[in-house]
Amino acid sequence: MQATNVELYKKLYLIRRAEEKIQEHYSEDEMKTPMHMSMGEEAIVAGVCQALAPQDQVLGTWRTHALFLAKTGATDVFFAEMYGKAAGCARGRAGSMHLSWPEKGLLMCSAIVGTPLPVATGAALANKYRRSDRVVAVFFGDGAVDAGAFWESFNFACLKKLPILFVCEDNAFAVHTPRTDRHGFESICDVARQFRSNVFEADTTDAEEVYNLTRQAIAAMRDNGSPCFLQLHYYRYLEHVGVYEDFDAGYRSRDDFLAWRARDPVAVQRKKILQGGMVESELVQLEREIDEQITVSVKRAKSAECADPRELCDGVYKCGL
Amino acid sequence: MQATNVELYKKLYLIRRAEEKIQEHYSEDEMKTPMHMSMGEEAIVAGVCQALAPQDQVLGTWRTHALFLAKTGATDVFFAEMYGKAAGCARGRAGSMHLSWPEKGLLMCSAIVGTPLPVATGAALANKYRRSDRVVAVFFGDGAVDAGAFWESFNFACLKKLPILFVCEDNAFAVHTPRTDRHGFESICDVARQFRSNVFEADTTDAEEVYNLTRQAIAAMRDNGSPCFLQLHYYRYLEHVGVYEDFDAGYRSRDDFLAWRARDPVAVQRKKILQGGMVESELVQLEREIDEQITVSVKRAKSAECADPRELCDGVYKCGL
Amino acid sequence: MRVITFCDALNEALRQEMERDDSVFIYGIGVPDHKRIFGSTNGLLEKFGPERCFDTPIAEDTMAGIGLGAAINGLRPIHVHIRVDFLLLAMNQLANVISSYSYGTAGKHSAPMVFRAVVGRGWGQGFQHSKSMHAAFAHIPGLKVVAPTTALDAKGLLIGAIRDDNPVVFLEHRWLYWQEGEVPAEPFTLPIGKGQIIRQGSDLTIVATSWLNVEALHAAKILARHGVNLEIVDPRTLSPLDEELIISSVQKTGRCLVADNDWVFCGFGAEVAAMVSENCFKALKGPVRRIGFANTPCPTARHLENAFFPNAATIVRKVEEMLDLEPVDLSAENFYSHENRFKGPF
Amino acid sequence: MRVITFCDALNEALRQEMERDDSVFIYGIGVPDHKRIFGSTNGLLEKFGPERCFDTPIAEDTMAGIGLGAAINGLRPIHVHIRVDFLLLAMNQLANVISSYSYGTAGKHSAPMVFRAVVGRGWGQGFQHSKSMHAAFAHIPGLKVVAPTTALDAKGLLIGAIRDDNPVVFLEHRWLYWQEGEVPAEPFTLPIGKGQIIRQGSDLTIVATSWLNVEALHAAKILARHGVNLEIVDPRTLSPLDEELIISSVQKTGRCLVADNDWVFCGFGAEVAAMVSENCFKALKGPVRRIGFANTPCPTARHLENAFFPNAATIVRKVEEMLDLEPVDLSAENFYSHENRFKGPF
Ligand SMILES: Cc1ncc(C[n+]2csc(CCOP(=O)(O)OP(=O)(O)O)c2C)c(N)n1
Ligand SMILES: Cc1ncc(C[n+]2csc(CCOP(=O)(O)OP(=O)(O)O)c2C)c(N)n1
Ligand SMILES: [Mg+2]
Ligand SMILES: [Mg+2]
Repeated sequence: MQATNVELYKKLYLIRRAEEKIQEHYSEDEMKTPMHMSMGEEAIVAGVCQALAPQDQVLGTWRTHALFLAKTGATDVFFAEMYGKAAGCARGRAGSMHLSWPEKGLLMCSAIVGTPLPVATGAALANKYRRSDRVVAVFFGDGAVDAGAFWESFNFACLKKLPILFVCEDNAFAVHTPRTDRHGFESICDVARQFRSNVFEADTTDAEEVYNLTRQAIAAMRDNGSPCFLQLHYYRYLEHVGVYEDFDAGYRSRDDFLAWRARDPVAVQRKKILQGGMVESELVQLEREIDEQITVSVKRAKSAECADPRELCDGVYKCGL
Repeated sequence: MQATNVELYKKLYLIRRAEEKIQEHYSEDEMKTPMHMSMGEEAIVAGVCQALAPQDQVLGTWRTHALFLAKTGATDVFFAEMYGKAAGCARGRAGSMHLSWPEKGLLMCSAIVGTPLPVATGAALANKYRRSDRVVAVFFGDGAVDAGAFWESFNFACLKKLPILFVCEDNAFAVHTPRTDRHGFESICDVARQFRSNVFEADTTDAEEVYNLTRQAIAAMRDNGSPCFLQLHYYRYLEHVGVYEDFDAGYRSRDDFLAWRARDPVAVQRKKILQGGMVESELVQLEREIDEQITVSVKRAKSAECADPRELCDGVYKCGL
Repeated sequence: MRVITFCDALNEALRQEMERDDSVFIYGIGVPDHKRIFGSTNGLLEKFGPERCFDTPIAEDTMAGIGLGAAINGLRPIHVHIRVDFLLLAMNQLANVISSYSYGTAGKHSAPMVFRAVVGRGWGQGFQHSKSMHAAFAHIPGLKVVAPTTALDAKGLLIGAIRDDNPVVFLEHRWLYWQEGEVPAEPFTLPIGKGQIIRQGSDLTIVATSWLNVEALHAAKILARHGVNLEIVDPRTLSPLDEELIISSVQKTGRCLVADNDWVFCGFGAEVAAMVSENCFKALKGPVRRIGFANTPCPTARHLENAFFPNAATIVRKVEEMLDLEPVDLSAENFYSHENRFKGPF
Repeated sequence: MRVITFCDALNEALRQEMERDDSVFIYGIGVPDHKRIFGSTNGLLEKFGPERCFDTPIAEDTMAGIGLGAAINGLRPIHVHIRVDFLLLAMNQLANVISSYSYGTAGKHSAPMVFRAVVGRGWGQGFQHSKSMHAAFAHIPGLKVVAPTTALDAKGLLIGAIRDDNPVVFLEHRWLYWQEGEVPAEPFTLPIGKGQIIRQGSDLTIVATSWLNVEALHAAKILARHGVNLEIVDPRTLSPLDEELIISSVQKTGRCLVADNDWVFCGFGAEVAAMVSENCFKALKGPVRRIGFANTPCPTARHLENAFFPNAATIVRKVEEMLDLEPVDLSAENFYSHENRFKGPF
């Protein structure tokens, strides 16, 4: 497990540091794209993605950073897109909210609540149609559970026994509105259990736990053919959109944050791999390499070319008309 | 109970005979409106409506006949609308699918699957807002349970504790598609029970049972403030749309029909009130009066005036522009 | 050449494309049931099985998104809606997701999908089953919108739409299902984005959509007897629009009437009228006129429905007005009634 | 008179109407949170409590239908969408149910409702948060569509929309929130369906929507220095449209440019261009032209965004082309940038 734990840590550290870089540079006003930061949810994304095979496919929301980096690791492409440059995954068209890289298995991130769920369900349908054993994992917030698209998608996946993980990244808020002001039920897991599905819940910041749970979920799915629903709780560290804290806004308390922060996913995993036998100096070396990678990517992105404005209308349709 | 049972029977008989009249006259090609017949579901609609107070409000789907007649009893207006005449509830604009009569408590019938549910939920919200003790009952098929609008509406009603009955008229088919080809769960009641609601299920053609269940539901709702979900099973006697049988189509069997027909809601109730002490001749007299009412209404409708075609665009907006 | 109906042409297109390419599948409410979308999906379930021809829950927004996901993973979904009104439930996926999928990958990927949707007057269907709304789809960059009139076009354009790498909304007027025409038995495509002159004439250009081409042809026949020679352009594809064809026709005739099978205000007819007025400014001898549905939700009662929908008579009267002619006597004319084909709900 | 912002004018309209009429309530995602829809719902929760000012689950289609049910039962709901893109999820309720409610009761009942929706360029929002789509709403009989430009209009038209007995889609451009203007403190209404000439001129009529009125005024200022005198008509209500006002302006100037804050193809601009071309056929000295968004989903990167959205410079260049003028030097001009007001996401 130590090898896997190191891999998990690399993902966690990469995501965290990349976002810290965004925080560092955002006020320079060169990344002109709204940032929905992943800080706090790294264990979920890293854990699930680690449990997936490279050919497995993921889809997500506007909160894209962790997912993009966990699935692709490609910091150059990531920062180029943040800076709106031609080297970005969408040549600057997508920005932070719409990252995708289908070849690498990140099929789509969509910033309309609920919309990734049907698309993911369709991707799973195609995999089944093609007798592929690829798994699809779709990430969505507790807010998507409000939306009809969640119910319609989950119902269809259960009906057709599609190979898909519904991963609810539950931070108990949709923007500033608590789950309790939006849901007419106690537990989404209890509801999901009434569907023909495999249901899992975890309240952990330990990526290894998420990883194990996901493997268990995939095994159950391979076993009975039914899709999985995972409710994974976490705490969003920063404001809904933007790079700052917002505990003074009044809708949630800094104390809650501090309690979660005490079991920060990156710190938890760091401690674990040290306990697992990695020596500190080796770990620091690994971290420095990631730091360096990020620093170089930011630098490259800053000095990269923008797409030619004459490209503006290219790719609206494939093959011209 | 005999008095109530007689009232129930009057409703059942009126609905059944009115639809038989439609069957009789439809081929004359004067009622140029698609008919989604209620035959088979009379016990549900009569039972629920009988349990409601006159000021309570109902909404329904394209399968409007039973609901309109149970709530209003107004056969003149009913047939005038079927015949597209100015004396109809919507001056001929609505036809069979969109009957409504807000003053009588039939707020709307809407022929887009799922759409009556939010509207009903909003009506209940307004009743609560106004501290009215009016109850709303919304009727919908098992097909609406497929739709996001069901989940969103039910969730909201449970969240806000709205005074509303969700009445699922479950005939196990959406057009020709069985429920089992559409639902990824065994029992909608089991799912609904996970919401903050009162859940009831019945598989009966006995209007009295439906009536009692509805009273029980309303009492529970008044008690704990939570909305109710009722799954009421029935068998649709005729084709999805149109006035004929369709057992030769192959998607369901005549045997099933015959089993249900053996406990036909009208016959069941007729027997019951005879057992309850009404003498046959009195009952026949009552039936003849209803027959006469319907015959007169059809006659009136046939000879009634059409709306002036110059009215075509009136009422699109209130108060003109 | 062999003569078949519009409906059979659709059916043949589907069958041949599903034979040719196993990534093509078809789904939607009622697609495999015994009514088979008015017969247009006949035989598909039997031939291709329930994985490639299936029914769905009533959940249009999600089912559209499912098509996108399948398309991203290499399939070519055909999503069928027995009324376009139901496709409006998928407006979110269409406008917010599907239409921008290709653009959001900088054109590296695309979403080949077809949304078949039936439009048109049924039989007392009323305001919830009588919309067209093609302008709303055509307004959105990234979607294509096709509306064939003839059996030939139905087959060639449907195959074209299936092979197109972009999302295509494909609108089929219910009354056209019985139109007959010569159609090659082998598979062929017609280019999306190309219109057609379906009647040559010199006095006035009618740009008509969908069923209204049939009415326009009828109107042209009547007026021809009175010495008026109409040209009729069927754009066939509403987006991208074959502007050149329309412009060159109006350059020739100097007059233009747009007969659109939809509401007039902010409709597709407005686009054509604006485009023609802009590009044929000098050639126009009089203003471009528009006809379409009355400015109201569609009523149910037949006599009101008749006042709601335009037909050949509406076109004749409008043309007379535009050409400053005396109204011809239409009392002996037999205008089309679908009741010649069917009674009862559609 | 007192000068306040467009945002404060909206807020005042809401507060005064909710005070005046306890059937008015306001709801939608974020309505009562601390950001208060960019401040426009400030103070409402405190003053009117959580029953009249509340947040909702993320379920736009259902929440719109809930508004209809409440309206049927005598309330006057105001449903708020922080982006119009989210209102597209409610297209089904709008097009299939809400718009035909009154008609379906033969006009005996009606559904007084307001859908506030914010449009307009944010700050790298990209293709899922940058639509306008007012033509799609305006196309549907039974809906009214309003898009104020000034603070005065924001207040008068919002109160007018709330008191109107019909469903009204009320579009607010994000950049207008900071526009300041004289606004009476007491409640007042402006008539829905009436446009306004916001600048008198003689050489050319610009019909502009929403934010593009601000750009048009800027363009007019620039061109005035070069002897060109633009008239600017703000329709304010897109449906029903004040056709007479536009027509009489173009009758006077003989030229018309439509600057619409949306895509051009099948947009509201097409309606205006078609209507003007039809009604001012003789008066027009040249074809009506249209400008709007580029024909593509909206990109995120700033330099592409700049190419996507029209502004005063686009208008100046188009007017020059229409009047056959030499391009004026714009290098010293300072074009509006919202970054003068805010940095970071909107
Ligand atoms: C259909 C729709 N409505 C509203 C919004 C605005 N919005 C953006 S994110 C968000 C909250 C979503 O909460 P959740 O799904 O829990 O995700 P989180 O942001 O907490 O990760 C909302 C309402 C949207 N993007 N799409
Ligand atoms: C959104 C939508 N999609 C499709 C249809 C076509 N349609 C009409 S009735 C119906 C079946 C509904 O089944 P159910 O809700 O069980 O009602 P039932 O007819 O059995 O009473 C369908 C699919 C529709 N009216 N609306
Ligand atoms: Mg959340
Ligand atoms: Mg049913």
